[in-house]
Amino acid sequence: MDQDLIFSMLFALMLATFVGFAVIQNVSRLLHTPLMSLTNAISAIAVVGSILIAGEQKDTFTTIIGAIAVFASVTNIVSGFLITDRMLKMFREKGPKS
Amino acid sequence: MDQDLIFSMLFALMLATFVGFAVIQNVSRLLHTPLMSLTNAISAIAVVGSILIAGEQKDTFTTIIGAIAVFASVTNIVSGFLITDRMLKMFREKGPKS
Amino acid sequence: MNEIVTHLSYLAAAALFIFSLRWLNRPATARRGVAAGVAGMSLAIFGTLLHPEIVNFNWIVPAALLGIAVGYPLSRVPLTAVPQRTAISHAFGGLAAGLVGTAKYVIWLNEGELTSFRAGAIVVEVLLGFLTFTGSLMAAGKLQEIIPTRPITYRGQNAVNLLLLAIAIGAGVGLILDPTRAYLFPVVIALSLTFGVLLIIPIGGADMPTVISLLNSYAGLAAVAMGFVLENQLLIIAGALDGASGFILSVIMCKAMNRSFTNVLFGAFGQVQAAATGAAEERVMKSATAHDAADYLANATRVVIVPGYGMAVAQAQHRVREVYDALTKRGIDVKFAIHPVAGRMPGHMNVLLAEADIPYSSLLEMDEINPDMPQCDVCVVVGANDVVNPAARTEKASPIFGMPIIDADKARVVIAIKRSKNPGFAGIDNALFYAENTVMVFGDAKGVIAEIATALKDGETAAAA
Amino acid sequence: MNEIVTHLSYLAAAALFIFSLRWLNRPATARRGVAAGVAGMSLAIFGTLLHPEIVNFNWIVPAALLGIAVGYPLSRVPLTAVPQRTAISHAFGGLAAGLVGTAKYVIWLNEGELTSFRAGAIVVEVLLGFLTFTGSLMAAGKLQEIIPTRPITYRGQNAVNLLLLAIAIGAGVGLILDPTRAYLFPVVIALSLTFGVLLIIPIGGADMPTVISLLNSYAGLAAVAMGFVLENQLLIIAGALDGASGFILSVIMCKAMNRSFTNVLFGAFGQVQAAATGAAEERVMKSATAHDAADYLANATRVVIVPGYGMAVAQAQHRVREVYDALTKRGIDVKFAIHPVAGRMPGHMNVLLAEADIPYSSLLEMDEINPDMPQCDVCVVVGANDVVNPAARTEKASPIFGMPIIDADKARVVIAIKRSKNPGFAGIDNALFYAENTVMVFGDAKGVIAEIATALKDGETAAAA
Ligand SMILES: NC(=O)c1ccc[n+]([C@@H]2O[C@H](COP(=O)([O-])OP(=O)(O)OC[C@H]3O[C@@H](n4cnc5c(N)ncnc54)[C@H](OP(=O)(O)O)[C@@H]3O)[C@@H](O)[C@H]2O)c1
Ligand SMILES: NC(=O)c1ccc[n+]([C@@H]2O[C@H](COP(=O)([O-])OP(=O)(O)OC[C@H]3O[C@@H](n4cnc5c(N)ncnc54)[C@H](OP(=O)(O)O)[C@@H]3O)[C@@H](O)[C@H]2O)c1
Repeated sequence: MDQDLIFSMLFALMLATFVGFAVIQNVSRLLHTPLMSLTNAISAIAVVGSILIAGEQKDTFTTIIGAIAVFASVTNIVSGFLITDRMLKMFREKGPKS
Repeated sequence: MDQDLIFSMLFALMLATFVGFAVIQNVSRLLHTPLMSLTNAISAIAVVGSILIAGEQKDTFTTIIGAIAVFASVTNIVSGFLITDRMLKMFREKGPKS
Repeated sequence: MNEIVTHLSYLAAAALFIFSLRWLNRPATARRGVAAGVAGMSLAIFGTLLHPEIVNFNWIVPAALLGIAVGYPLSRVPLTAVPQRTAISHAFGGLAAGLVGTAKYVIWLNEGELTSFRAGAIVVEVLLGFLTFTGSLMAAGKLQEIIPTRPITYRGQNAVNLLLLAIAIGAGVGLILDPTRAYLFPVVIALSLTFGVLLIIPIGGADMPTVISLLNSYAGLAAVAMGFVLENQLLIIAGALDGASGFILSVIMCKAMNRSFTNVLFGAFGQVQAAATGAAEERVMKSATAHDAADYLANATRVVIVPGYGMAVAQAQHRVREVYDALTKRGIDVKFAIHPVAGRMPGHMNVLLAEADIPYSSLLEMDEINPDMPQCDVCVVVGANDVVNPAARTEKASPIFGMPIIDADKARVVIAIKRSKNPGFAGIDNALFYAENTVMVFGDAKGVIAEIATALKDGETAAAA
Repeated sequence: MNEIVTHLSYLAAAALFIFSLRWLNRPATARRGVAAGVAGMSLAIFGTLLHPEIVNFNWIVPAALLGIAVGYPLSRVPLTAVPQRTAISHAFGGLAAGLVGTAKYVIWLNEGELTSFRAGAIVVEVLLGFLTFTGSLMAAGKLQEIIPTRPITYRGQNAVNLLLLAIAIGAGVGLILDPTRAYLFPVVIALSLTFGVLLIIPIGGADMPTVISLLNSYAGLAAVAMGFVLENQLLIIAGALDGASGFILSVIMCKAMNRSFTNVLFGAFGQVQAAATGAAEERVMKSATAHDAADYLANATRVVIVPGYGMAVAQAQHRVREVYDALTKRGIDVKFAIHPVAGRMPGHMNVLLAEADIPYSSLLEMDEINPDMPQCDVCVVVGANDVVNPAARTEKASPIFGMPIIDADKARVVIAIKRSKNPGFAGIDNALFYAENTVMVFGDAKGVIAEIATALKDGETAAAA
């Protein structure tokens, strides 16, 4: 695998880290719990790799563990996004009632 | 030139744009003039391309215009960084004197 | 052609993930953030399904359906269980990463396509993945109190861990030097699985939230490593975002507890439990009834409520809301003091109170409210303990010394609601509960608060009488 | 091996550039930012010089030395000339981009290595590069007033521009379809050069700062395009940072003037000059001496100074500093009101006042100071005009209507210092100067302020007498 590609990935990593820090630091403290579950769902991006393995079906062993990986990632995607939304639904701007 | 490389460059562009907006928006208004001259110096990164052209010396024509490009970029690097620093030297934290 | 579509959807997905986190910066746009995240994930999956290597979906579809079937209920857990759920999903994330890494190794080994770079990336991915897997399971266990929350330590613990680490690294290097040394691979897997367990064992339950965030960033890094394995930038970006988030959150928590990472990871925090509680019995607590509490409140003009983990356990937030309404209806000014590490997750209290429909305009952060505490007539401590423990200010010896706290003790009267004399998460005694101006109302937060609420509503309080 | 070093230094350079801009967020860390920038640039050059393709340095070194020789003096220009300098260096940047693109085209053409992608990237680079080149030169000319600052318009102007644009695009597409159509390349170059000129001609001098920022981002985009041509991520990143910066600054300026991009670019702003000034003569201005001004000041308790372009022209900032010292010594509270577009660049006034060693703690932004203006006893307008023109609030007809201004007119007494009855940059009349509570002190700002300063110091003012 050629250098240019390796380094272009390193560039992506470097930039994404900057973006990550910049963006996360602006997240309101109010929303740190939803933040945890959202990043949780996003990190389930591992689904990409899982699907490839489970789809290539090179051999039974890898296919099976690929399928397990798909299962695990999809679980995170579903639960992660749903629970985040569930929590956020609760945050509504409104003045104290009296 | 292969797709992967093209797209890895698009990724870099996308990420760098996010970084750019995030970072620049945090620059104090106080320093907008230095900001202009600093980005100015940074955009002189064109020097990289210029050096390659002037150094490869494929033919006289390209070598000459490459040299001109080197001249132009170096001018920006030198003047850009120097004037920025000159301006920033003026900003000193201090309570009003009486 | 297909390839270009895939590339484009990955590009868009990455951008959407960034917007997703960006929009989370304030409640107004937060839900749009979720939408962006979902869109991004869908695009990523769509783009992946276009890959020509995929021969059929016979395995993918059922696995995915199963995932949905398990994922949905996991998203409906009570908010008190959110930390455990988070830990479990980190475990799943780590598992996926580890498995994909393993599969890739096997495949490339058979096809003889292993380069040192690939082997190296896979080793990192597998190490982080499986370590996160077992580590998160342990953390979940401690939070659910299936596993003893006490830090478990033994002589030479660090020596053992270091040795294992050395072996793991050795095996990894071996694989990088000669990727075909297949026998080394299981070693790496076994070691990382053990490692996850050993790293968590010596950490007290009180530090699990910090550990979870840390595992969060490990999961992210595993995704990054996977990105290098699959030469996929989307994975790298999403992983980096996740890693940054987990890291920042754990730093915030450490700051809020005035502890260092090393102290959290190797400090065996919370052992002192027994010892500390022993001292508790001597001094006396003034105990009172919910009705007395209602009287105090009815006669106050400025009330501050300090919610803590106990409110979460008791699910008392809705009752608290009733008290809030009753008091504001009487024209009494009510504010909530939110400590950054109250509860078991960052922002835990905010979510609970938001669930109870309390406007977040009346939730104040520690730093905002502390200056006003001396002007506060009645401070109600609802199942909070460590975050209002004055020892953090005074007692150099205390394990929580230096941790910024909410100055509940500065209020004219303090009403503390908890079930017993037991200590809080940090397992240490709390002088506040013995203070002159403190009255204890023992009982389950939900019940007590409910009583107070009714007392206030029926107006059968000293004030109204 | 070399290649890896090059890659690594590019990676580090990119990171350093980001830190460089990050540290610019506050004065305390700003100079570190410059250091990081310099380090990044050095690394980038170092990494480039390692390229094996470079046969010798016979051309590079002299060209670089010449660049240093020209660059140094350019960095010593008076601060009033900074806008022109910036414009000129944008011109250089654009030129470099255009030339590199041209060279690459020629080289690849001869070597038959032109792909459609490369051709496309080159076309974009060349278009943006040369357009920035001539455009910036024009802008510099207008700022230096070598070229008439008035917008020059003629019938069918847009039609002509659109036609040229169409041809340019056509030629570009032609090149992408068949990169070997060499005859089209000069057409692209010629058109982009002309374009730069035509785009600036109809824009009034008052809008040059905005245009400069816009050209700044064009220069950035040209660098990005070059990155795609050379397959170099560092160029892409640096260019994107530059592009973002230029874009954000121009948006800020447009907002501060309550104008849209299209209005700035095609609005032919500032034509009304003659017409507007005509009206000026009728009403009367109250004129006074520097000495009177000193009296007003000596008897004030709250003074606000509104600096404008005139202070920059007159280089009066050091004298202003003397007045500031004299007044504060008398225990009078002095603040500076900084309008976002006072002067000719964003932050122009801040730099000048910083040069005069005035603590930036006493520089307030428009929004901070306006609420306090009614409490201000004396407001000294030093060579400011448009930014204190009440027409922006009241006269729908006025070209600056809706532009947020500093409410100088709300002060008890206004002292306006300028040389004549001439209008400001926007070329429109200013009611403030005819107002009841305004006295004009005509003369060069430097001289007038100096007189005031001496009057205050010698204490020969009504107050002290
Ligand atoms: N939030 C985070 O992100 C985070 C991260 C890391 C660590 N921590 C740690 O977690 C702790 C949080 O402090 P905290 O004050 O919120 O909680 P705490 O210190 O754990 O105290 C909770 C209190 O609530 C009481 N309680 C439990 N169940 C109850 C119920 N059903 N009804 C009424 N009272 C009940 C308990 O007393 P009884 O048993 O007598 O009822 C206990 O004293 C701190 O030590 C913090 O360092 C938090
Ligand atoms: N700052 C930016 O980024 C930016 C960007 C775009 C546009 N602009 C435009 O620039 C203008 C800035 O407004 P401004 O109020 O700062 O400046 P201005 O409106 O241009 O007014 C400057 C005034 O200073 C006076 N003056 C010039 N030389 C002087 C000297 N030597 N001594 C004393 N007075 C002198 C002039 O009157 P006399 O000739 O009678 O002396 C003139 O009325 C606005 O129209 C703004 O829209 C600024």
